[in-house]
Amino acid sequence: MIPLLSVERLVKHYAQGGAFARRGAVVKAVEDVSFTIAAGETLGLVGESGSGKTTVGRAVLRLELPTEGIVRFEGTDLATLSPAELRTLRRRMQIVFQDPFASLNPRRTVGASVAEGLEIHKMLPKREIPERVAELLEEVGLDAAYAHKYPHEFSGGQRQRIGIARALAVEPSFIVCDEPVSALDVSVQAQVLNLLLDLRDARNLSYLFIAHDVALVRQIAHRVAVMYLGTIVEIGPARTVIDAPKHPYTQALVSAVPQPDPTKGTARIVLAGDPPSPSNPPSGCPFVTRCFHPMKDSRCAAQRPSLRLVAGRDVACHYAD
Amino acid sequence: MTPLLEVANLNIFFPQASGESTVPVDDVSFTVAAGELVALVGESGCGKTLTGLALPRLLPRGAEMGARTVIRFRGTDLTSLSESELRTYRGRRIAMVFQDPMTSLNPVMRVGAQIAEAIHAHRKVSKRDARERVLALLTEVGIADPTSRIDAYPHQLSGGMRQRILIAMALAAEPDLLVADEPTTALDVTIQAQILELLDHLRATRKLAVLLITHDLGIVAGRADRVLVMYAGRIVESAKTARLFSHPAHPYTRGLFASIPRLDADTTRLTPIGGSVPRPADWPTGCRFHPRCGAAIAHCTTHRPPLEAAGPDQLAACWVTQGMTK
Amino acid sequence: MSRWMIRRIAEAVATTVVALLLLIVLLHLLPGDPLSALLGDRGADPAVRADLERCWSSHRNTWQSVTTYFGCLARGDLSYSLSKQEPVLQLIRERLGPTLLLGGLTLLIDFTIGLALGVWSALHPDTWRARLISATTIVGYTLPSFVVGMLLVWIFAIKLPWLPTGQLSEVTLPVDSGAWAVFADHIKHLILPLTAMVIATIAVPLRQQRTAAMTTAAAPWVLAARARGVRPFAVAWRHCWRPALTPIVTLLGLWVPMLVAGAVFVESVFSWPGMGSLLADATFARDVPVVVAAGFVVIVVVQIGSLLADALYHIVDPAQRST
Amino acid sequence: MKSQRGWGILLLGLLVLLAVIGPWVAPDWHAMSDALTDALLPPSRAHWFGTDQLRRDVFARLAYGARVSLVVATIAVTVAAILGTMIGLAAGTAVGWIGATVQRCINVGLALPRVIVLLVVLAAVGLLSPVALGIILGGTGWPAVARLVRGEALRLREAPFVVAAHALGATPGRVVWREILPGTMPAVLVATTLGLADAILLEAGLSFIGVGVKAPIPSWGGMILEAREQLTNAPWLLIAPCLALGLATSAATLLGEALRTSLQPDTR
Repeated sequence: MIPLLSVERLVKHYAQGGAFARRGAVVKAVEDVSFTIAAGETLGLVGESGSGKTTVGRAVLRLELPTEGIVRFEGTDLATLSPAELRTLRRRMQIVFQDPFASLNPRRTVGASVAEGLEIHKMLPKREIPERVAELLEEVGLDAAYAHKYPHEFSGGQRQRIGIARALAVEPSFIVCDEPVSALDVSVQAQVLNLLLDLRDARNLSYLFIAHDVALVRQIAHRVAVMYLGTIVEIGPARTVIDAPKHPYTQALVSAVPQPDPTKGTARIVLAGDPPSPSNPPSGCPFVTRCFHPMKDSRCAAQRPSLRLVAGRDVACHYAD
Repeated sequence: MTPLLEVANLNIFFPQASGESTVPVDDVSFTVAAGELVALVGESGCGKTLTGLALPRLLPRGAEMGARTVIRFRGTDLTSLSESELRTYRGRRIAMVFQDPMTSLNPVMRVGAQIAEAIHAHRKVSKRDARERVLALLTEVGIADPTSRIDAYPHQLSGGMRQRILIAMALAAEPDLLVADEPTTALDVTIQAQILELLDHLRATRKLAVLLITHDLGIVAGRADRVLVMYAGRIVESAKTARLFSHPAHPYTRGLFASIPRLDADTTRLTPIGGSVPRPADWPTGCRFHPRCGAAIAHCTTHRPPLEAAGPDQLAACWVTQGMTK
Repeated sequence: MSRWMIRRIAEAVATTVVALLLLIVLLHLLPGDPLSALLGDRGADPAVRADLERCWSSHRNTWQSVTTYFGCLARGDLSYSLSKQEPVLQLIRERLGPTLLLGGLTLLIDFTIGLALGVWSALHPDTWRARLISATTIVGYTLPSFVVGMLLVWIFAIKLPWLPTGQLSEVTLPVDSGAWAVFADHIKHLILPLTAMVIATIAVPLRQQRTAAMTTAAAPWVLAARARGVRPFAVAWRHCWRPALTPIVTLLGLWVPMLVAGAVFVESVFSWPGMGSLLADATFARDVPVVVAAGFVVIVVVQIGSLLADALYHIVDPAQRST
Repeated sequence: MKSQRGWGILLLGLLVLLAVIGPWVAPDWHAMSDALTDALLPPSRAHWFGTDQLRRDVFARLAYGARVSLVVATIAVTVAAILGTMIGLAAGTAVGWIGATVQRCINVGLALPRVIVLLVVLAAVGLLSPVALGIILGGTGWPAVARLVRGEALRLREAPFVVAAHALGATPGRVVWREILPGTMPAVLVATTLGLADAILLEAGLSFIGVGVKAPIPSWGGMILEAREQLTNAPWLLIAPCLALGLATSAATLLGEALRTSLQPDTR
């Protein structure tokens, strides 16, 4: 069966500075990332800032051109599409952003923002649009009358719902959720998370769910990919990976999640130092500079480990078992 | 035992031209004992940051404190002190660490000089001694290679290192109380773990009292001695940490726990609190949580619940937990 | 640093050349033939015409005219003034000094007193003094420099005849006057034009500095400094003023070109023998060779000014310095 | 801030009023009185602001000058706003070398002192009609607008709501037209209002040095130039045009500053 989305050996490098800049450092944001997402499946993409997870999300939608690699949506290589064909395909793949304040045009009404996709793809006759917008607003748990208001009249959680309604308008089958709840208050996060779950079930949606919070991803994702310095270090079923991580970085990441339970005094792994700069990554294993694995040796510094199957998930570590 | 810090009836309000004023912090009272770690937990806009700023009286322009407010530090009421007297408390007795390490450091000043400033502000020391002292502080907060970092500018350091610098700066004048306002929120999880470990270590070695202001119940667990839960400008629950996590009394506290994804959860769905956090300008009457509360009764909409015992070492401001029924 | 400097200088040279190129092309795009238009009835003298044709031509195409003029420039030949009957280079040599003196002093005052007042009013926003400063700068900003100059002349030279109305020095000053007398005479002539220039230009740096200082005064690091007990003066100096200097210096480069307009009009009011009044007079006389050459020199001076501003920016901003 | 805007609108309204009906109310602006004694009269009931050395009514010239000033400045800011917005948008939204090249052009435009370009053009073509002068002023005023628009466009280009429009399948043209351009408009409006003051000042300045509006059309700058000759014996000639100029520029500045404050996003 063809997966809904497949990403093969995705690479994204940025030149630092503008078009006329002198030859400068190259930021290696994404290095050789591959994964697939099936229809109705949610893949969680976890990593810290600078790990390249947002870049992967944008490159998958071709909002940024990959340096190398192939992104296939329903079997079609996106790179082979003309700009017009790509725009047509955009109906099928959408994005929800992190910042609920910047993700809506402050000068347009909520209704106009939600209707934008309907207009672009001429999905409905003009006079039927307001009715559809009202339905969409109600589907995400908002009052239909809000269509005439402006974004600044809403709270963060409400704005995030509006952003979701805008994405749903074009009836996509796949949505990139780029940290959709991390800017929200704790008590509101759960509301939006539940909404995304309900929509997934009702519309058989697939998500690429980008987040830095492992516990959150465990809650919503079927499978999880852990990124470090532009590469996937561990990928597999969400609970398998998070409940018993095999890559040292995943182990540290999971153990660092603050858990609201004082009785569970698990041993914390505190990594030393900062992640290296993506413009100057270490040769060999990207995690070698902070790795605490007892068997770490010169091979780790010299040779980049590739993903291999260990205990039901793929791990990029020479010594994981 | 007299507490190190005693805050009573803290009221902070912004007088408006129209005569009415918003009251982002409303009648907050608590104490911090020497060496104790008290956590002040709440969501954005609940008044927890203003409460922290009020302690060394660093409120923003336009904010005023109520006449009944008492902030007693080691027996001295800080509300009665002049600006220059306060300066001998700021940094020296009560030090602060802020949320954003990117903007809390002066970008055009070397980090060593900024730490030394905190030493010079309170002691007469020679430049050389101050530099020695700064180097020792940098070592203490875990900065590798302090001799090369002391002359760095903030932009040359990572977020985690800048937060260490801010902590070194706070420790420079040997304070008794550290007010840490969301000290790890802007940091990545693995760096957050480093900073929390550092705070634990410093507290143990220096016998430092800490008021930890945060929205994250996760970092409070297993770290704080006591927890104060704030909602809409008021303290709604206060308890020993273990008690709060095992038996949360206030519906808001319970709602918060149910909203947090946990690593050991079996279900996929969370149980959120409905509605959204109100803004200070439109805070509800009575119990301010009542519009979002599943247990609310008619009495809650009109009468403000007092903070009363709800269990051992536990206070909660809720009519329902206090035995009132429909 | 040095690599950056070389790049920046190359950029300034390129900008200057392109700017001059644009001016010359613009001249050729305008209706009419520049040479015969500017010669008018003065074109009778074949010697003058020949002198002019070295650099200006009526019968060549745009590209040839550009190369001809740039060739002249390369030889250090700025052509011949029709109205003053003098080589342009000679004129500019005489006029550059007074302009640099007036402009430089204006810049100096704007960027010392102006910045100091800006910071002061940022730190004391609700006082009557700050409001007075603010009101005065609005008046200075909105009144044209030449109006300010005229009013000054009317008050201090005509109603109260304390100061001379213009020129660089008194023609009646005895030739054998001592150095001190000559100096005092220069100062007396400088006061009114300088005052007019400062009043007309100080508002921009002052207001920008005030805005910048108000922004930094609200910065978290200022709160952090107060929280560690730093003295108010040190907070104002090290944590408000120093960081607020960076955005000001970036604006300095943009601001120098604006000074030119002030110079043209103020110098005209006071018959100050500088580049500004030279440009104004030459334009009035439609003396194109002088206007283009003087304009070119002004552009070069402005470019040098921006260059220095950028270098200064690199010095005050550590984030720039390390790249 | 409200009061600032109010004052700005009031003053500007007064000037427009002066420009529209002033020349109807006042005597003919170029009529010279026959009586030789009518030269350089101080203000009186018959001549509100006195008469000049050519025995013309100063109020009439002032009112007609307002027309000239406003026409020149309005044309100038309109031309500058349109050119600046187009060029700034191109620099801010075009990718790769095109955007970078347009940006270089803006930088050259900014480095060229506006007055120098104007003087070169005026030296070549001589005195101009108000409309032509306005167009030329506008043609030199665009770089400041373009710089602002480019900055706004660069900022907006990265804004999530613009990325969202791309993701919805909007064409690049639609994104620029519907999402980016409206976002730059407040900045353009502020720059245009402030630019009005600059244009009024420049026109007056050029007329003051005798290279602006074609004589004998009255212009405030030209009137100040004429007043300069009579400074010792008829100082009132100076007051009226200076006052008018000051009012015009402060009206535009007040309005611009008020707009800047009220249109700043996120302060609402």
